[in-house]
Amino acid sequence: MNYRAHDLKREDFAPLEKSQLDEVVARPSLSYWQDAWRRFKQNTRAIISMYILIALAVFTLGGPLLWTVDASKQNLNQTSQPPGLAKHALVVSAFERWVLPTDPSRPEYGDLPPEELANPEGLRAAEAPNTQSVRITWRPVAEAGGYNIYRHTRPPTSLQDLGLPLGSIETGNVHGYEDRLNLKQEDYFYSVVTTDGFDEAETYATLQLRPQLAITREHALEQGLSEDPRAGDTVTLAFYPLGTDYLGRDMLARLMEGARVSLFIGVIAPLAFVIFGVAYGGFSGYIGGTIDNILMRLADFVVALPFLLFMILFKIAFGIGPGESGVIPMLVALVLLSWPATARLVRGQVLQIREQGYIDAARLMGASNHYLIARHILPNTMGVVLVTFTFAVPMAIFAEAFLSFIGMGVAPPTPSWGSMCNEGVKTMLSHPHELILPAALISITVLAFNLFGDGLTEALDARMRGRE
Amino acid sequence: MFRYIAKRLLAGVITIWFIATATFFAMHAVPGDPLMNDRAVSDEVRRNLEARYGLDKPLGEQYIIFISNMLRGDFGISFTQQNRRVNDIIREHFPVSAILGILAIIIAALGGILWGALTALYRNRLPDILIMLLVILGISVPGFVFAATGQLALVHVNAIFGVKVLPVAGWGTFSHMLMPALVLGLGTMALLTRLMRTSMIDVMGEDYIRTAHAKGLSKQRIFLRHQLRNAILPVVTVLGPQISAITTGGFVVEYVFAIPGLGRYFVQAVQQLDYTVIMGTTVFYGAFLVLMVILVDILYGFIDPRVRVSA
Amino acid sequence: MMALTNVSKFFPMGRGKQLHAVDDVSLSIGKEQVVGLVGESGSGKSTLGRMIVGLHSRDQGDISYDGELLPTRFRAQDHLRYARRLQMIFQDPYASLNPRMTIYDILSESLSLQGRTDAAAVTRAVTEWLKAVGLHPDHMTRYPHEFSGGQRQRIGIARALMIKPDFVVCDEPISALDVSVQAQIINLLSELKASMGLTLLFIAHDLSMVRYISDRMAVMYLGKIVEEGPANEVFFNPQHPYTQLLIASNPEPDPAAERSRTVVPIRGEVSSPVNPGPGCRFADRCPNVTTQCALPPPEVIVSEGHRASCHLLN
Amino acid sequence: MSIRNVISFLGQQRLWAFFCLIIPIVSQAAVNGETRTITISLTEEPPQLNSMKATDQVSIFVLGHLMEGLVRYDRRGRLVPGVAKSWDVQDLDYTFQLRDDARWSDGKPVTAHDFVFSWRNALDPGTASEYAFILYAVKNGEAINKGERPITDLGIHALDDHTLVVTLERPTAYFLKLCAFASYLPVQEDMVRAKGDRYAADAGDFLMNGPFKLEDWVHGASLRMIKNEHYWDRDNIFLNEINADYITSDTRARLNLFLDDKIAYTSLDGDTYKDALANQLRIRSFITGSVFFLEYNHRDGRLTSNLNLRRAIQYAYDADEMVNKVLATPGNLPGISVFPVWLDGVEGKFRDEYPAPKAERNIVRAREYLARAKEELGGDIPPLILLVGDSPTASKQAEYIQGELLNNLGLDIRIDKQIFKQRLAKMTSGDFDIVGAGWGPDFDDIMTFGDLFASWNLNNRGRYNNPDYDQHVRTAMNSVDTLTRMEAMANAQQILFDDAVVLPQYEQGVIYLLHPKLRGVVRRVTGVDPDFTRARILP
Repeated sequence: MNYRAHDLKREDFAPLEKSQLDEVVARPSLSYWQDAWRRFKQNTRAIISMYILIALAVFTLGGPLLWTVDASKQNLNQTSQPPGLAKHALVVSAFERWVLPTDPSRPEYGDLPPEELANPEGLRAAEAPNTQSVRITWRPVAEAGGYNIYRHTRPPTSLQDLGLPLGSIETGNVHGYEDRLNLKQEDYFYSVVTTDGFDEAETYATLQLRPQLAITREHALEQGLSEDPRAGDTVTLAFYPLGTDYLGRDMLARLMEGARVSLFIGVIAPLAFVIFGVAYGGFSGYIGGTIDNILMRLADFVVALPFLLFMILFKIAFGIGPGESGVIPMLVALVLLSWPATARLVRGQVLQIREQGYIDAARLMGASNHYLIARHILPNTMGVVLVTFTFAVPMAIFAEAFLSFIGMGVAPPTPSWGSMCNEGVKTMLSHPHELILPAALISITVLAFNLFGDGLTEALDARMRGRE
Repeated sequence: MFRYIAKRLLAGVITIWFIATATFFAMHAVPGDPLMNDRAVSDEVRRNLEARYGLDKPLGEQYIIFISNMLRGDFGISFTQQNRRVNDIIREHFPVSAILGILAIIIAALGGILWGALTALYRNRLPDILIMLLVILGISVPGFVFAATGQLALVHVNAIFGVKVLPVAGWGTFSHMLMPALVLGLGTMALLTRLMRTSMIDVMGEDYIRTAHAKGLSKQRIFLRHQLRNAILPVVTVLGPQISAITTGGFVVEYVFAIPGLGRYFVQAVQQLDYTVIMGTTVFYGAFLVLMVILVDILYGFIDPRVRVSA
Repeated sequence: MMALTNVSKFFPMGRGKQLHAVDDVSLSIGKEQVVGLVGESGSGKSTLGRMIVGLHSRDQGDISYDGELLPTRFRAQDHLRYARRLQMIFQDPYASLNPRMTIYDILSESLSLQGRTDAAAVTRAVTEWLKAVGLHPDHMTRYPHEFSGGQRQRIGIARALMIKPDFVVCDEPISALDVSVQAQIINLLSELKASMGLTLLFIAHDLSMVRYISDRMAVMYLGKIVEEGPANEVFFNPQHPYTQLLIASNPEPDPAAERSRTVVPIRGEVSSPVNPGPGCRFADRCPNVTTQCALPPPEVIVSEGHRASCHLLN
Repeated sequence: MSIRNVISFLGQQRLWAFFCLIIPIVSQAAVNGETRTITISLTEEPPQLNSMKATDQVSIFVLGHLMEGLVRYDRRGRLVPGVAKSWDVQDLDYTFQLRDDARWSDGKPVTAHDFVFSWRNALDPGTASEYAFILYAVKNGEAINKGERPITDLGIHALDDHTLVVTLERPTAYFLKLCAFASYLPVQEDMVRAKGDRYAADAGDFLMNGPFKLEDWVHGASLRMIKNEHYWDRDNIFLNEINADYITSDTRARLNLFLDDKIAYTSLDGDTYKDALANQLRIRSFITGSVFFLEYNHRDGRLTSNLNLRRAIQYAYDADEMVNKVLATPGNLPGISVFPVWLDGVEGKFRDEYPAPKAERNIVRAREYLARAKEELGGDIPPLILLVGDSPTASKQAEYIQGELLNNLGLDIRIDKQIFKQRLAKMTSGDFDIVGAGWGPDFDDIMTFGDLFASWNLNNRGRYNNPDYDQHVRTAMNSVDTLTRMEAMANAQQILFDDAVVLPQYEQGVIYLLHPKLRGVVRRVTGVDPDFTRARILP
């Protein structure tokens, strides 16, 4: 690579002809949104969260078309069922109260002190036990004044551990008891303790039973489980993939309906207050001067209101009429209290954009205020507004859940994820699915919106940086 | 600076007036009658009750009386506890909420800054991933679920150890406060961790950090004097609103842990339509929050020298 | 053609204070003339420029164009009416193009606002103008962020000139650009000026560039024009102490000359334009200050068409 | 809140003490046999410890431990002498002899004047006591409370410090039982005058004459009651101290406290009893005495004023299913009558002597009634409004009823869930079709339920008006003969069923946990419940 100086001539330094080839467009031109979308697509978490959100929308809107079970239909035969497959049940005839066996030859009350009373003997089931009714009987105890009946889910270990006090019989000559309390197909240990009418003897007799899952003819017919159910038949009970709640309502259907309420509030409320905030902040920022000052002071006032206290207060003040779900009052309260943040943000944006050269340029061309706002100012605030919106959604969902949790939310029978959590948290140990399912849905939704918002911020923000 | 504070305080006073007015009218718009009770009373008794609470006067007059009493720092007598003044109720219950809130904020701020700094230092390595997983939980799980599970956890822990590690509910000693404060601060801690992480990463990319490395400053010194100090700024800005969220958002925790705080009292008062307590509590909380925001702004001025110049 | 008489612009600063951005300025610009307006940042030259095209209202004085008095405060329809006479090229090529619009949108906006909606004609005009400012017609579908600063300024020029105005205010059109690009833009402007018969008010703080393009030159200091005259005369024979210092601090292109040059720095900082006194505004920084300077400085005609305001010249 | 207040509470020692107690102190165990101390929890802060004004369960519970009236109940539920050691009855005049050794907690004797002052004051309309009506049994009580007569006209006089004469308005068979009620407690005049509005607002602001005295009251947090050394029967009081250290209405929190050996007693609900079982705890059950029912709006023009519609609902509803499947906690009894099972009759229990008529669920019959109702009302029945309170249980029941009536009768029910005061306002103004209501007994006599649907009773919020029913109530009210009274009430019970005035849902039962070492805790349907006054701790 040896160049010799004398080889170079003056002509060598003449500029080349301008080549048209230089100006060939190397890559397709991308609009602001296209470019943001390109960046967004590179963010795996954001994309996953977007798919989750789409899935949620499908679950909420499309789900009820596929799963047509009525969310408010109660089935007291199957309350608080955990998720699982359909169960089979025995058909039994309609319930009739059992006339308790009584031994008229014995006196109603005896004279023995409780510590001398004997144990009931011959404790047995009077009929095959099923979940409609369990009937137990025993031989009456001499000189007894009554019996206390207990039920446990495991063998009792002592007099202190007999289980649920089902009831008392206050005469000594009645020697049977009928239990219908929330029976499930599981092992029960019935204990009977003799009393003198007030105090208990110091021993007890125990009987182990497992009631057969059963449904009455009437219910089977009513639920359409069988054309002509007869006592002794076996039918397949209604299927609840995600289990049921405390009134035997289908969890899946309720979660879908709850999603409609939670997401409605979660999406519509932010939409409403973001739109209002954009209009308010945009107007205020564009007008400027004293009006801007007054409007922003008003926004400051609203910001200073303690949010949750006022949510509760508004919620009560608006009131919920009979049969109303209370979604609208909550929505209104949310909008009333939440708009200032967006308004302030948009105002700041507008103030900034208002000073940009392209606004002046358009004005010089004779653009009117309307034109400037619609064509230049609002489109340039959209990115920020969109990000605000995605972060406002989880906030609104939380607010709804929180209010429903303290019992100030939607009115029954309308379900929302928050109110379902409120009901579920009480039975969190015995029926965890009633809490876990709605809580998980809240968490997933909130998380998805958060990650989506993060992705959006980065995508839009990176774009802004590229400009400088 | 003094001028600035005075101006902010004046704006604060107007804001409090606005809160008081909004509360007054929102509350009187509530359907229902605070004087009703399970057992019906005679008309004469009812008239006397109305007179005692000034409900027999026109609304405008009630408002003027309320505002003038408020200026004298008097919120009247509770409707449900007829021999207690609202001032006494606030005085007795607010410190509880405040201590709980302060403790929660301290836990949240310390935890958030520490975790956030850690995640930034170990960016994309195991500690970062683990902490961020917890943060995601903290952000997306509703507080009431934390409260319920937190208490349950204590019962089990106490049962396993056979000794009372921490009390499961109640109020009175520091050990009573730890669990509720932790539960209360968890959401905020997650938020602050995330913020701190972003802020730390931003700062680490700044030229002055590179300069400091080039100057040969020790890592610890750079971390403490340059990174941490500058990264904390955005965290401090959100602290103000977070204090408000925590002190007013504590009532679920107060309810679950049987803590005699003002938040729980407020919810009860709303259910009982206890006008005077609702008014007093809202105005008091409003004033407290306004003051907090002003304080944080001033604090911010001390931390960030740039703000001081422009103010 | 453009005549400014005793024009002032005050910005309220609260508590009765006023910022005298432009204070009692008179200036006239002849047809197809290029007048350069120089001064430090904050001297009010941009404000003056914006007042002329109607982006700022004026508080005192008159501005007339072709003998027609311009409105004190421009409304949208005034802009519409004067758009074909008064246009402006903006300083920041980054902020002056809407990032959400394509080049076509940006350029056609001027025409559509002026009522030209025939799509084919508009496209033709845009194509022509892109070529005229040295860009490729394919560029019209692109977005501003895909262009360099110089290219953007060309687009800005095209936008301003597309509707064939008579008078254009160039508000520091090159100060945000690289030095290598500056010359291209200046040349472009000169060419267009010549071909379209434009009248220009060229605002800049780069003295040599202004001398190069301008017929006349005006020097502003804190809202006042302190010296005004033919460009070369002001540059080579400055009368006002401020102009002298300004020119003395202008770097020499020749490195040797630059090294040997002794620069007397201007002392102190620009004093506040808020509620200034009646005296000479440059008094507190002037190396030749006298007690007289507390009085309003007289306007002295130095030579034909060259005037300066200073007690020393009296 | 003034600046001074802010400073003063910042200065409160308690506040700083919280910060100092970093080391967990050993807190009270639930029961302590050595110090004879028990710790319990309250569901809420007692709203009112002024006995003349107290209306709620918690206040009456606390007052029951702190105060004693003329008479009290023993553990078998019998009336025994309290401050009065004996009494004579002559027509409408009751003459009480007060014991000499009854003392206030400051050592001063409890005198007849303390009762005169208390009863007069409670009836004074200026006091605005909500429970004043319970003193209407005393002559001129009602007129005084309505402001028609001066309080000195009240039929109560102190003959001397220890002799009290009470004249009744009309024969009242259960007057002595009333004397055990909180509103009949004595108060010390000087103390009321001295404290004014703040009377009974804090531990030091009132005097007590019962087995315990209030030593310390931290509002919202705790109450400490210690044995009253001036109580006349102090030798039979075992406990030295009852600490109500926790105030929470959250059943789960209380269960957790119980499991943690922090409290000696707690009630359970359907959601928590399983945890108690899992922890091998002895669960007890108890009938609270309250009856819950759906009350119809009988006002003219209301759909529910139609008898056939009410009957249709009566036959479509199954109280058994409600108790077993919806409430699903042991202890509750299916509601059959407004008169609960525990009420005394002539010799045994009222319900044994006069069994309540019962409508077994019969959908066919229910639909027949509905068809008739539709005919009478002219076509389809528009949605009915079911007004309920905002408790979780209330919502659950309302949802159940809504589902049942829709399913069985095709009736559309709109649930109107309202907070307590709003529900009361709507009940009073008649803005409902059906309301979920309940009634707890004030005193241990059938009349506490009997006059509930009398046309003059302000608590008859459905405005049921039936002269026959009113006549039976009057008969029972004005008679002292038990048989006459019970017959009248049995007739009333039949009318309530025939007219389907209300739809009984359940008689409330509670299940609860009690510390195994604690004995002698009395549960009772009226008055102090649970009663720890004579509780003992096993070694």
